This record gives sequence, C-alpha cells and structure tokens, in this order.
Amino acid sequence: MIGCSPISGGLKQFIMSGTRMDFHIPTVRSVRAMVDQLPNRGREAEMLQEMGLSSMEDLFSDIPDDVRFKGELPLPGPQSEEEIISDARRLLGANADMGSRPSFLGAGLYRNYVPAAVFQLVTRGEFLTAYTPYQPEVSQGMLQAMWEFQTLISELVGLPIANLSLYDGSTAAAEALTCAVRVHNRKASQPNTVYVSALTPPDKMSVMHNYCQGAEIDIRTIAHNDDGTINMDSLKEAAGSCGVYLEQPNPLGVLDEGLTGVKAIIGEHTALIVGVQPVSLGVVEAPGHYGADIVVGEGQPLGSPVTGGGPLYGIFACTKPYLRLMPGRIVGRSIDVDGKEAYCLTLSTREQHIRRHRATSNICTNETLIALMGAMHMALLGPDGLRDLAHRNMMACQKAKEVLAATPGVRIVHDAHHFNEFAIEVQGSAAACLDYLDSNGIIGGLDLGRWYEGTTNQLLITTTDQTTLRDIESLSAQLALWAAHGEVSA
Amino acid sequence: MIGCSPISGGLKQFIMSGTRMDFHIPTVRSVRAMVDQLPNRGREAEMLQEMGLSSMEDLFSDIPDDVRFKGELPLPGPQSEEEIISDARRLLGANADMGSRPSFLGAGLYRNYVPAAVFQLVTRGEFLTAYTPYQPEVSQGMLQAMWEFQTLISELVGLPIANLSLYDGSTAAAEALTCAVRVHNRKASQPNTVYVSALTPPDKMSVMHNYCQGAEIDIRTIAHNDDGTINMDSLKEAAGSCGVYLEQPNPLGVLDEGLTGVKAIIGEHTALIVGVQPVSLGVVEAPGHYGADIVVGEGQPLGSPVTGGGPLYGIFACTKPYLRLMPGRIVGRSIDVDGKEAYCLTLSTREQHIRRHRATSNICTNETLIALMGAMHMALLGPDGLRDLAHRNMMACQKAKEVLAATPGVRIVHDAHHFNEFAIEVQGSAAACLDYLDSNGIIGGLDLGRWYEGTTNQLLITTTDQTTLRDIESLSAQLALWAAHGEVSA
Amino acid sequence: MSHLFNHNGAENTGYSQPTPLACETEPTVPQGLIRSNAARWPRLSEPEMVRHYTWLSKRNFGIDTGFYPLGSCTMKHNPRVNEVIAQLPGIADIHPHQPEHHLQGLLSIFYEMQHMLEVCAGMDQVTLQPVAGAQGEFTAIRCIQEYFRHRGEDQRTKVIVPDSAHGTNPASAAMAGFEIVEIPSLADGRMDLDALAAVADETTAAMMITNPNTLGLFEADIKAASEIVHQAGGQMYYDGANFNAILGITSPGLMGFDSVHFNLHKTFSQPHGGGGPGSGPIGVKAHLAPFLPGPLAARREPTGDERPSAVDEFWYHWHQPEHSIGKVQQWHGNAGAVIRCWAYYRRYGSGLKAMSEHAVLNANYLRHAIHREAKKAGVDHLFIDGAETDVAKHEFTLSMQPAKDALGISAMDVAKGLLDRGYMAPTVYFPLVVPECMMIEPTETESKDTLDTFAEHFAQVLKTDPEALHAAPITTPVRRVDEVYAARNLCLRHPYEE
Amino acid sequence: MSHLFNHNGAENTGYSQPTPLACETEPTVPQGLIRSNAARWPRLSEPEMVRHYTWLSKRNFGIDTGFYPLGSCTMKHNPRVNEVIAQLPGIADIHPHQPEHHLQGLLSIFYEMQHMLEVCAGMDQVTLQPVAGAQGEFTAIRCIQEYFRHRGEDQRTKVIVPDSAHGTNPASAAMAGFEIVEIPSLADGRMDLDALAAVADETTAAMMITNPNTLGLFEADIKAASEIVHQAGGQMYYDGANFNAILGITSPGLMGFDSVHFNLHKTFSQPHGGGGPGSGPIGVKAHLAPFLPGPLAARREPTGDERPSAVDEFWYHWHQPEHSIGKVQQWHGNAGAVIRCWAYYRRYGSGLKAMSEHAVLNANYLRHAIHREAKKAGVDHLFIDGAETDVAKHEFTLSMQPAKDALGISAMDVAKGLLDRGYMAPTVYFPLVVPECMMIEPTETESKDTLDTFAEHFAQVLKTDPEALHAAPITTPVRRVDEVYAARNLCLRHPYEE
Ligand SMILES: Cc1ncc(COP(=O)(O)O)c(C=O)c1O
Ligand SMILES: Cc1ncc(COP(=O)(O)O)c(C=O)c1O
Repeated sequence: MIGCSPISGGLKQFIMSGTRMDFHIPTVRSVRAMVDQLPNRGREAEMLQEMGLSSMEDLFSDIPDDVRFKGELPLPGPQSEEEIISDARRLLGANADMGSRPSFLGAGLYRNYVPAAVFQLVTRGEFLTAYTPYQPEVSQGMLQAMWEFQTLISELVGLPIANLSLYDGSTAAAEALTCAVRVHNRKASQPNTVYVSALTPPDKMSVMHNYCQGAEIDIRTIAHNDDGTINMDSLKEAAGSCGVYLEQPNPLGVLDEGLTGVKAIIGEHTALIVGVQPVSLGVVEAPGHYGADIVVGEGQPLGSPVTGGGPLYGIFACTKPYLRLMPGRIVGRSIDVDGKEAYCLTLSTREQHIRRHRATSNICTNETLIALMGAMHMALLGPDGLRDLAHRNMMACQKAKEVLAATPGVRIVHDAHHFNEFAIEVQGSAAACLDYLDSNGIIGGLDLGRWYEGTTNQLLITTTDQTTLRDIESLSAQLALWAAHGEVSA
Repeated sequence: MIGCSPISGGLKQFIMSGTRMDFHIPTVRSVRAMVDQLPNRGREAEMLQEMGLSSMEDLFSDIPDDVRFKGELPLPGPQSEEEIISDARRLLGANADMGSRPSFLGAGLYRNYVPAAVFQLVTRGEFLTAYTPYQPEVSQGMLQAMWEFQTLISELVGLPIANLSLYDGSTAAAEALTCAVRVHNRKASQPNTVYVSALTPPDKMSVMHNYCQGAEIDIRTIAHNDDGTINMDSLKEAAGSCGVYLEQPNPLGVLDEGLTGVKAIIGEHTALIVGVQPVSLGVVEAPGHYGADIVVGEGQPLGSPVTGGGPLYGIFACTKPYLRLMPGRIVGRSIDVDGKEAYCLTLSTREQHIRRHRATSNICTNETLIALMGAMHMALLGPDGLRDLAHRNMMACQKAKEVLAATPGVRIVHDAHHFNEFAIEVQGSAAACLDYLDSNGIIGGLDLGRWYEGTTNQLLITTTDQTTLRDIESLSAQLALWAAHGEVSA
Repeated sequence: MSHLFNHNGAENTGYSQPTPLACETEPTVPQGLIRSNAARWPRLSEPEMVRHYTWLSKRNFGIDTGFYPLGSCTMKHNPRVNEVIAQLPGIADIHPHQPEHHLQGLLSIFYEMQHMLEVCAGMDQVTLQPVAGAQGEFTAIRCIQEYFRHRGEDQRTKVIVPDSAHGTNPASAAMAGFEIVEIPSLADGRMDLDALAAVADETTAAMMITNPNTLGLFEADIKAASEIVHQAGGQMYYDGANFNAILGITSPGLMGFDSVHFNLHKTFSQPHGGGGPGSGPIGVKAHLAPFLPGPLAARREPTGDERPSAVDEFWYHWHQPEHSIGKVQQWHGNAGAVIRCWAYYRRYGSGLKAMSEHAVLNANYLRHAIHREAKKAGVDHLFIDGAETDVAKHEFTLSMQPAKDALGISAMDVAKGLLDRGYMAPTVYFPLVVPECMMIEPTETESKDTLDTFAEHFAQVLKTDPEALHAAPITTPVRRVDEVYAARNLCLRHPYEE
Repeated sequence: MSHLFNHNGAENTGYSQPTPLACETEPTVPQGLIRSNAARWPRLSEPEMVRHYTWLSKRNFGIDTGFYPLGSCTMKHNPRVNEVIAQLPGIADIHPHQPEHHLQGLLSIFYEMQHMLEVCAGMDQVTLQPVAGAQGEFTAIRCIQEYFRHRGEDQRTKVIVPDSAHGTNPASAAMAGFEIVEIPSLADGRMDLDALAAVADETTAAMMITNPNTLGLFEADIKAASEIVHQAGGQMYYDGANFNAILGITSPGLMGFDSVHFNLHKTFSQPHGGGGPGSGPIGVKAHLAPFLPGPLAARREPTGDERPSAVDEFWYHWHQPEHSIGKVQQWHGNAGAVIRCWAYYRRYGSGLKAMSEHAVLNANYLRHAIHREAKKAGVDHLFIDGAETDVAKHEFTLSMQPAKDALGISAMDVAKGLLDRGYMAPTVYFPLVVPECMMIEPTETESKDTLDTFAEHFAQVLKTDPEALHAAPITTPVRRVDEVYAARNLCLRHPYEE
C-alpha cells in the first residue's frame, strides 16, 4: 500500500500513461473564467444523474415561470483574475491617494501607519475566512483574541466591560444613546430624552437620529463656548435626562477639562457617554476615570487604514449597570468539560437570534476582523508605544499650530489644548480655499461649513503620525499665497 | 482559578491598578528601534545576575582584546519600521519596473503573472519561517509539498526522478554536467569531456566552467546551423563524451525537432542533458520522451517573478542511473512507526552533511520556498492551464513575429518555430537601437552582441503571457522610426 | 496556552516609531486630563506578537481549514485576488470626504456595483451604505417608514414576519419602531397565505421575507403574497441572505418585492472575518428611492468645463436623494468590502447564474448523498428532512428529532461529532420551526468529493455510540465548552489579580 | 490526509487566463515535438488548492509556530516589514539585464549592503552574488584558487578544515578541486594549533574555519592560527555562519582572515523558507578582490553628461573585477533576499552589536537555565556540556552520552521528546566531535520566559520514562518516521498506479 516503485523500470521503460493529447496547438478558446471557482464544472451530468435529474433546469422546477428571468443577465462577460486585477489597478489608480500628497483631512478618520505584522497575520485564512464562533470548540482562536480585545479596550477607556465591536463610531454612539434610554428611562425626570454636543458632526447626528427615532427618543443639543469647551449652563439642562453624549477630544480637536465635572452635574441616573479618539488615550485621561458610564469611539486609528470610510469598527464599553442592556457580541472566559480554560460567546440572550424583536440591537455580522486588527496593533504598541503614538500626534498638531499661527491670513480659532486637529479661519470661503489648495496638490482639511452654520470660512486641520514637517510647510506656504491672492482680488 | 469577577464592583469601584504614569507628556526620546525585535531589552541585568555575571561585557571575556572592535560600528543609526519602509519605497521606486512599460527582455527570465493565491499561501509563517525539515514529524507539510513538487516536475519533463530544487537554472545545468561525468566517466571514450551548445549564454557558460573546473572537465561546444538548429555533424563529435547539454527551446527561442534524434547519435553512455523553459512543456514534447537522461531548467516562469534575478529555482530531473550521484535534496514517501503514510528526506548519503568532501554537491540551503511557489502555481494551472499558458506565450510570440516581419528595417533572423522569443536584425548597432527604444519608454530586448560575436546588430525579442498587442505595436512603431532615422543619418 | 497578558517585557514595544516632529513648545494636556494610570496593556516584541496570533489562528476554523456548511451564511471560498485588489494603492488611504474628482475610481466602482445589483435584483436604485445585512434591513424599513409618513399613512405601524424568519428581521423592524406581527409557517415549512391575508391590513407597513426561505424552500406563492400585501397597501421586503440560490434565475423584482437587502459578504464573497465585516446594500423600487440614505454614486456626461473621469467617458459624482432618511453609517459604507465584492462580481459577470446553479446543484447533491450514505449505514431512520420537497435550493434542513427520540442524540451532539471529523458544523436550532434542526449550506465552491466524504462522515457520526457522541468533541483544542458556566461566572476581560 | 493528486475535477484549472492575442497564422510546434501526453498534473479549483496548502502548512513547524533552537541555523524572528518591502513595486518585475539607469535603486541597495558587510567583517570588497552559504564558500575558494594560479603557485592543492567543520566546507573546497586535510580538534573542542602547524605548508591553499566554532566556543588562538597559515603562504577563510555571535564585537578582518562568507539568511533574517532561499555574499581582502565574480555594485560622482541617480548624489553602476572568476549564478544573486536583509540591517544600523550581544546573552542564559532546571529535577547527571567553557557564544552543545549510557536515551530521543512539547528540536549529531550531540541556538529574538520554559521542558523530557521517550513523538501529525524504510522502498514521486 505504502511504498512504490515508479523508478524500478530502467532507461526508456518509464512510459507516461496520461491521456493522449488530442490536439495540435489548442485553438483560441473562450475565457475559462469561473471554472477556477466552481470545482464541479464538468461533473454536473454525473451529479444530476445520481439524483435522478436530467438537467440543471430540473433543480429549479419549483420556481414558477412567471417569476423567471429570461435570457442572460445584461452584464459584461466574465473576466479572469489577471483582467480583474488590471482593471482594478486602473480604477483605483484614478483615486487620489492621501499618501501621495500632503493631507490634512481627518475629522473622524485618521491616516496612520499600521505595522506590517498586522496585515500579514489578520489575513491568515483561519481568521479571514471564519464566521461568528458559534462552535466554540473550533473557534478558540478568535474567541480568545476578542476576549483579549475586550480587555485591551476596557483598559484603554477605563471601564470594566467592552463588547467585541459595533459597525463604526457613529453607530456605537447611536446605540449608546438607545442603551442609555433603556437603562434610565424609568427613573428619568426627562424620559426618552438625551443630550448631545452641538458640535457633533451632522452625519453622526443623522445616524443617531435614525437609530433613536424608533424608540421615540428626543435628541437635544448642548451648546459650547467660544473657546470650544462645553457650556456648563447648557449642560445643566441635561440633568435628569437619560444620557449625555460628549466627545473628548471634541470634533474640533479640543481637549476639554470640563468633561471631568460633567458626571457630578448630571448625576447618577443620567448616563455620561464619552466619544473618544482611541489614540488620544495614550496621554489623555481614560473617561472611565472621570465618571463616564459608556465610552464609544471609532476604532479605526488603532489597526486599520481609512479605506474610503469602511470597514471600520465601533468601540463600545460600559459599566456594569449597562451590561444586560448593551448591544453587540461579548466573549466570556469559561471552562470545557475537562475544566480547561475555554472561551465562548456569552450573554446572547440580549441578541437578535434569541430575543428577536426584543433584542438590545439588531446587529449580527459585526466588524470582528477589523477589531482583530485593532487588537494586534494594540498588542504591538503596548503602553509605551501607545503613548509614543499619541505623543507623535500631538507633536505634529502642535507643530502645525505653531507654523500656521505664524502664517499670514490664518487664524487659529480656539486657544485651547488640541489633540491632533484644530480649526483655523482663512480668508474668504473655506470651500474656495480648499479648491485652491487642491489645485496645488494639498488636501487642506475639512470645510467646517459642511458641519456648522456660520463657519464657512473655517477649516478643520488634522495631523496624524503620518504628517511630515514638509507637509505642514507646504500647507503654510500655500495658505499664505491664498491669503495674498485673496487680498489682491478683494 | 478559572472564572473571575472583575465586574463585581459597582459603579466607581472599578479602580485601575496600573503603574502610575510619572510624566506629563513624554519628552522627545531617541528612537526605540531594535527594542521591537529584542524581547529581553531591559532584562539584561536580571539575566546576567542569575548567571553570576555583572555586565554584557562579561559574556565576551573569551574574546582577546587584540581582535576587538573599538567603539561603534561606523554606520548610520537604527531606523524604525516606518522609516525603513519609506526609504525602501524611495529606493525601489528609482528602479524602472518592466510592468510600467513595454518590455521585451527575457533571455532566461520571464515576466509572468503569478496567481494571487500563491503569494498568500507561501507567506504563511509555517512555510516561510521553517528551515530544512530535519525533524520530519513536525515538517510533514513542507516534505509532502516537496514530494508533490518532485512529482509535478517529473510529470512535466517526463523523467521519473526530480530533486526539490537547485539554486537556479545555471547551477542546475552546471551540476548536470558534473553529474554526467561522475556517472559516465569510466566507460566514456572521451572521459572528463562534455559538449555544450555553442548558443549557451556566456553567463551560464561561466557558471558551468566554475563548477566543472575542479573536476578538470573539458567543456567543448557544439555548433549550430544558420536556421538556429543544432548542427548534426558537430554533434557527432560528442559521441563517447560524458554528456551533451542542449536547450529546448534554444537560447534564441527556436524549437528544434533535431533534438529528438540526439540520443540515438550520442548513445547510451553519453548523457543527454536538456535545458527547458518549463512553460513550453505545455505544448512541447517532454524531453524525457525523446531520450533525455537529465532535464534541467530555470523554474522561475512557474511560480516566481523575475525579482532582479533571484531568488529563482533550478529544476533537476533524471533517470534512475543518475539517482545516486545526483545533487540536491530529495523527499521520499515512507511510513511512521504506526505504519501511517509519512514523508522524509532520503538518499542523504549523497549530501555534504554526511559525505562531506565526497558529496555529490556542496548545496545545503537551496530554494525550497521558491520551488513551493512553483508547486502552487503548477497545482493551480493543472494540465489545461499549463497548455493555455504555453499557448498564450506562443500566440504573443507569433503576433510579435507577424508584426515585426512587416516592420521596415527589421528582419527576423531564423525562419523557425519559436516558443516565446526570437532574434531580429536591426539597422546599425543593436545597443544603439536599444538605447533609442529605451529613450522612448520601451525595453527592447537583449543585445545579442552581449552573448555572441558577430551579432552586434541583433536583438533577442521576448514575449510572455504579459505581452499586450499595444506593447508589440509600440515596439514596431519605434523600430520603424529607428530604421528611418538610421537611413537618414547614414 | 499562549496568553497575551502574560507578556510583559520590561521595555518592549512591538513597533518602534520614528522621532516625533520637533516643536517650539511642548504640547500639553490640560492638568486634570493627564492620563493617570497607563492602560495595563501587555508589552510584546514583534516576534512574541507574531507567535501569539499565529498560535491563536491555529485554534480557529475557517473555510480555508475545511468544509464549512453553516446554513444561511454562504461560506463560499474567498478568492485570493480580491485580497490583493483590496490592498492596491487607491483604497487604504482614501478619505470619504475627499472631493469627487479625487474619487472617480471609487465612485465608478460604486456605480458599477449599484447598477449590477439593480440588474440582478430587479430594483430601480441601490445604495451601498449599510454595512451588514441587519443594517440593510433596518435601512430599508426606515425608508418604508418615511415613505408612509410622507404619504400621511402614519397608521402603518406593523411589520409582518414569518416565524421562520431570521432574528434580525423582527429586531430591525422593532428598532425602527414597528410592532411585529409573526405569522406561523405551514406544516411543510412554507408560508401560510391565509394567515398572511388574515393579518394584512391598513396598519401593515411591510412584510419581510426571504425566498428561498430559511428552510431552503422556494416559496412558489410569493407573487400571491406580494399581491395580498400590496392590496393591503403595504410594502414587500426581501431578505437577500439567500440570494445565492436564485441569482440570474429569478429576482425579488420579478417576485413583486419593493425593497431588498443584499449580504454582499455572503453572495459576493467578502471574507466573513470571524464575524465581520460585511456589507449590506439595499435596493428599492422607484417609489422608495427618494428616501434612501445618501449619498449615492451617480454619473453623467460631463457638462461645461467638467472633464470626463480618468476612468471612462462619464463624470462620476455623489447624489443626495430628495427625501433621504439621512445616514446609517457615518461615511459611505464598507468601501473596502464593496471593492472585494466588485472583484468577485467581475469574475462571473453575466455568468453569475452559474454560481447559483452550482450552489443549488451542490445543496441538492449533498442532501441526496447524506440520505444515500445514511441508508447504506442503516441510520436513515435517525433523521428526516426539515421540509418535504422535491428540490431544495442552496441549502436544506434536517430534523434530528428521530435520533433524539430513539437514542437521545441531539442536533448539537451531531454537530460536535462533525467537529471531531474535521468539519465545521452546520447551523443548528435554526430555523426554530424545525425541531432539532440542522441547516446545511454547502455552497458552490465545494467539490463533489468533499460532499461525498462529508455525507459518509455524517452517517458515521450517527452510528457513533450515543454516550461517545455526548462526549464529543474530543479532538478539538478544547472540549465541549460550558456556556452556562460562562454566563454564571461572567469573566469578560483579563482579571489582573489572578 | 489531503492528497494533491487526488484532485481531478473534470474541467478544472485553479487559475483562469485571459484569451491569448489573436494572430494571423496559428503558431505551431514542429511535428515531432508536439507534446504527446499531457503531464498528469492534478486539476484543482482555487478553493481546493487554497485548502490543500493551508492544510499542509498546518503540518509544518516554523519560527512563527514556536521556539526553534536549531543550532548553526540562527532561526531568529523574520520581521514582517521585510516581506512588505520585498513586495513593493520595483523589485518583482526588475530584470538584471536592464540598463544601469533602470536599476539605480537596486544598485544603491547592493552598494549599501556591500559596504555594510565590508565594515562589519573588516574586509575590503564584498560581492552579493553567491546565493547561499555553501556557494559563498565555493566562490571564495575559487577566488583563492585563481589568486594562486595568477601568482604561479599551482602547487597549493590542499585546504585544511577542522574535524568540527560544517560539511559544506570540505564539500565546497573539494568541488573546486582541492584535496581536504582534516585536523582533529582538541579534547576541549577547540582548534589544535600544533596539528595545524604540522599540516600547513607550501601545498596549503587555505584554511577554512568558523569562529565561534561549531561548538559555540570562541577560538581565542585564532590570530595565531592565521599567522601559521599565512606563514605557510596560505589564505584564511572564515565561515560566517556564526556571525550572529560577534557582529560589532570582533570581525574576521581583525582575526586575520582573508575571506569570509555571510549567511545573510541567518544573520540578517531572510526567512529560511523550509530550506531556502538564502544569500551567501562573500567578502575578501584587497589582494583577492580582482578575482571576485562580477559584476559588483559600484558608485562614483557623475561625470560628463551623467546625472546623479534618482537616489542620491552618486551614479551607481556595475563593475567587473579585473581577473574575475566569472559567475557562480547566472544573474546578480538573490536580489530579493538581499533587499529583505537590507531592511533588517536598517533596523539596527550602527546598533547591530546589540543583536549579537543579545544572541550571546540568550545562549548563555539558556545554558544556565537548562543546568538549573535539570538540577532541580535531579537529571543533571544525564548530560554534560559539549565543551568546557565559562561563556559560550551564540550557541552551545550538550552531550547526551551520560543519558545514553545510563538509560539508553539518545540525543534523538530527547529531540523527539521536545517535539511533543511543542518545540522544534535542536540540531542533533553535529558537530561530529561531540558524542550524542545537541546543538542549541536560541537567537536574540526569544524572550527570557520562553527560555525558562524550554529549560523546564528539557528537564522534564529527561525525566520521562525511557520507554515512553523512545516512543516519542506522539502528539505530532505523524509519529517517528522510518527513514530506513524510505531509503529501502524509494518512492520519490506519486505512483499513479496506486
Ligand atoms: C436569513 C438572514 N437574514 C439576515 C441576516 C443578517 O445579515 P448580517 O449578519 O449581515 O447582518 C442573516 C445573516 O446572518 C441571515 O442569515
Ligand atoms: C557552520 C555552517 N557553515 C556553512 C553553512 C552553509 O550555508 P548554506 O546552508 O547557506 O549553504 C551552514 C548552514 O547550514 C553552517 O551552519
């Protein structure tokens, strides 16, 4: 059985018994695309016959004729791997990559460096091609990795509980609001009401609105002071509501010490929800340490590139009172029948597949793999690396502030502590200024007129670990030219 | 032991017990390069102490002072991953990629498409970071893959035995010559003598010379006819020598039916060694089927990009009489103590680690991973895919011949069957013509004056599966301009 | 065991960084906001990190590991070229707020995908914004809700779902604020038209249903159902999780649906990543299109001083629907997933039907083979089809109730027995209408040999001594995991005090 | 078992290709050269292929899997950024025959690597052409041979190697045509200067030696040895496989060597790939430089109408040594490996010494820990150091002879016992001068914890019942493989007839 003698014949006696090739040189044939993905091409007849069927058509005998497609799909023909890749190169090559020019666009997504090991490990087939770990015995790898992710996030934000990801930062914020209402509605003096910073970007507000309207939650706003910090008088109105949502750093990049006093003002029965840029927590206090009940955020800067806006991952962490009403999957550590350490999904009774329309959220497929990239990045960074990364962001931001403060025609809007972004005022319209910068090869930030009223002459300038001195100098030089140009044409 | 209650404390009772951070914002510190690769940085003292040593210096007390380096290595300082990658981008970006312009340079290395799955699988850590499978019990993966590789190569070339790679095509050819001498020297009427096609590229000849001179082997050449085929009169002189080395297709791309008659002429005691372009064997007869005793070749076109000329892999296959005197590693199928199918290295007594100076070759580290890429590519192609690939090469070649035959000032040198390359004659110096083409963004092939005397007006034009119609048309257009230009200036 | 939090090299980081930019003044954090205690993250060098995650991966089962017949999840092969494409320049470092002329490639791919899905589903407008199937459901239901509000039909507060529906259907509708009306299935697992007719009325906003249904049966009465709902003034919503069965053969549009979500990660092979990411575009008929979340990818002939894109003769741009519900994700959805799925689509193009045909061929063949092998092994009395039918679609259900009754073997036991034989288990206990349900979906990318061998193993598992089967799995990294213990002794993060 | 050759899907190829270019006349193969029988390759779709190789990989042990203390092989971590760099545009599709101005990036990297190795080794000129250590040896010996021929010293036909030398040393010298003179080591494993003096004479072409030697001992008398050989008119050749122990601390140049090879794949972390590829540059002193294989990377200030490279102010070009021996590989060596190793070098730069320091620290610590744990477990009488020494360098040897004598436990048994505990085994039975030798090289990329745990396991293996240990391994994919059976029943390829 084992062992063979293919080489026992001597010279010349080794005769190949493959199928005789019945052609000269093959003639041009149609592309064999698809065949490489369908292992049973060519075996259809055999398989059908065994089932007592005579054609592929027979497999669809249960589909009434009046709902049948006639003919082929009106789409271009199949392509081979090589053709697809060359088209993809052409199409994606028509995008203007932030890496190919100075870029100051951030506003919630941050161009960063993701260490090489992350991509190489996350694309291992065992991670990449698995699904939700319904069978824990053969899914310990991802389960443990997500349990570790929960720990990393928990430590990062200073709260005891974290789930293993929501879709993105905006849905995490939105689900935090509905969660707060579920928890506090009964005791709230302002039931079905939540308060949100007026600075919250409108796209995120829109997501919140969509997620909250079903439960008829009223979303009110909290005003801010001219220096970018939260207005404490306005905040007081939120006391007795179900929850307050604020960001640290705020959407204009301002680090607001005032947040440390919020919990005392709103009280125990109003959830303090803080949205974070996770990298900032290398140097900025963890919100759990100043009273946050729920911390959410866009995880992207840890582990993932910007990728046109997705896939991302939403961070969601909370304290114990929120545990049983929180959204998303959670891994728990357990034991197997031998008492051996083992991991499994837990608290599933909150979820749609069990609780159906009474579930805490409809989320099913989430962002596990992107969270895994986050975990890998965090593991590589360690506490010192995170601090270094946060520090690099702040240094780049500070440098940009210093250079732009000295740039004619530019005013830094908030005299404040910034993490990695800050608003500037430019001459004339911010949109026109962005166009000018773009025509000089610079992505100049976000036109704040897109977000707020009355800020059509403001730009949000973002720096990251990838910002270079040269980038900043180019921006400054072009802004100076723009200002001069504006004065001339005025 | 298992089970924990980190969340048992209520709100506020969750207190972090990490080390208090003893800084404000970290000051700029020196780059922490290297730390990420040296897990015991910071634990040196602890480790030394346990050994009863007091400094790193103590570890080198056995190195006499008069051979010690003083001071730091005179090299630039360490870099971080990000800095290295950005320098690499800049440096490699200064190379002119064949993929970015029409290219007709081949001459032994062929630009091809390697399917995406190959790279993604071959870089799995278990393959990438293993070494020679000295412990078969934990190396069955690579052993089986290499046994399969041996089978794939054996089937491809039509010989019963293949090793699992030599360094490249040139060393494979060189080792084939010394192997032939080892096997036939005793009975040879021309001992210590081998014959090699006069068309063999000089760099390959040089490798052969270096490998053969130690055994005092005389390398003589066989002449070729004007149509590129082998000269049978010249060949007859090789009878009674130890071996004859010919290529199919030959270095000028010609498919030479004459090779099928060679074995009959040189006889049983002279090894027929055929060098192949492996892709051609999708349509061209396997040399094992027309009497080859040894088949060698550059494996690169199957599985690997050109990569500046390495790493590559040398194919080496032979018949049984050569088995025990052949170079390189070989995997055999065996059983384990339970009788279960298992693989291990075999016939090691030929090798340097056992036979030392009497080994059949000095090779130790070989090209396993590149051979594995080859195996993966072959597995993906299957017999039909290989035929398609060979056919694509021939069609591109034929198209180029048709277009260039109609291009003024260009003559196709050999009226012959070509696989994927052919020689053309251009006006004036081939080197000058290449420069002209290059200044118009075309890599115009190989100046045959580099290889042979009297061919300074010839170019070797290579096509591959990656050659497009547009490439060919650009070449033709520019060659026509060159010819016109040449006539004007003449 | 490799434990991340055991790594605590004194000075380690696994990723050294360059020196920060130098500033004139050191930036500061407000005094009261300075981080007090650093996160107790582990300290690993790169080699330790690589080994840890390699080790973890080896304790995880993916499609690349083996057959993964998880019903309703379409665990098809993820072509490797798609991963290459997703890592080409022009995607990782693209920001959704860049100006349109920076995004012509992305926009054209979005446009092509919207168009393709519209063609395949028979819908008028697709948006790619939802990032998973459940979010697609929610989004479509929100559009329907706004549509009715716009028409002043605020009384439509109910959404009908069959009891065999996936949990996300009722959860999504409830999240949007609807009341759920569940209708029972017929004994044969199919929809009950009479029950539907009985509940459809002027309070009905929509019916949500998937076809083939979660038992893998094509609902032949689907047009009749559409008519009932439409007659009542409601909208029909198609749960596209099972699109892999019918693509190119029929379409939600032909069946009378007004809206549909796609699970691109299922039908179009975005790798499932251990739980995500996905992509859940939705398509709607024209009357719902003004309510879609924006922006959508659109194109036009260039006008004025506009030049065509670098891509083709069109100018690609974003378009905001008139009465848009706004956003469900902050940006443009999972662009990275869309691009992978675009690459997948391109492989088949007009031949996508072959994909569905082979998916259905494989499902029916596997069903056949399981019965055949069970018969051979004399264990065919231990299970019955989850539903009577001549042909299944891309998946099918078995009920293990007979095994339970005869030998005490549950569907879960069989699942664990399959794990021991190197397979991922089918979906168990869903749909709820089939007792001791196993839901099996082989997909088109499995070879006949794999299906035959799985069928043999399935039969062998059923022949296993029940006691031994209760003890399964025994060959896996851990044995049966105690989920009750996990819930009772909540340990949701590393307890440093251990 | 997954068997490649069992896959035979009727129409399958795993890689569909575009339509070929259309020609006027169909090209033909000469009648007698038409392939008669197609290669009996398997037919797999992509999903089958991916699963097969994933499965194989899981049956293979790499550094990423676990500790790999294979002596003499320097199995250090392979930094992942190096793989990214090797796949950047500008390397895969670069042809060595492109004109110099196309290769300025490659040439500058080659130049930098030559220079770095010259600095580190104390040599005058390096070539990167040899593709592995053994080929480096052969190349250097060939240069020495030509050097003597050039000087008319044709009588120098002998090469001296210690009996502890790696097999490639004598094999390479023999391949070049030299007679091998082996000198025995002293009882303590070190070189015997008297024995050397006794054989060094006017027939001596060279002495080949590695330092630290294969027992991990630094040969303190190395300068004296160099003097003996030089006095006899011979050349000193340094086998650089153990360079990881001394980089930045001493150098072959300082020790008096004339030539050296580097195993870039060992010292500079090119992944070993299951057996290769490697890269085996050599460095020589000025008198040997004219004989090196060409071309070498060189640079100069641009002259005339030359412009500086796109890289820096220099113009990079190829240079052909005057009396070059020609080529040992057809192109410029393993450029892809050189680039990875360049990336590795850049990480350390002037700090490369830290790499060697930590390699030696780890080796000595592990030696210490093994003795410590063995003592604790009461098994320290079962082995002795392979050589007496206060400090080892980057590796050390143990002799298992006492275990063999006392309990019949061989070095191989211990090796197999370690496999069962999740480790790759150390090198066994090399060097030949140590009976029942185990040669252990931890490298600098292993943490103290890994070393401590390995030491504990080592002791536990020695405590294992000898019968059980003879039966090891039992947890591996296959158990002890019968190498004799393999040699007696040669099966070197798939036998289709099975
Ligand atoms: C039938 C059905 N509907 C809806 C969904 C929800 O899709 P997703 O997981 O992408 O949110 C699923 C997937 O799990 C499903 O199987
Ligand atoms: C001491 C020693 N010398 C030389 C070599 C040969 O190097 P290579 O395997 O790269 O040919 C080796 C490696 O195996 C070695 O350990």
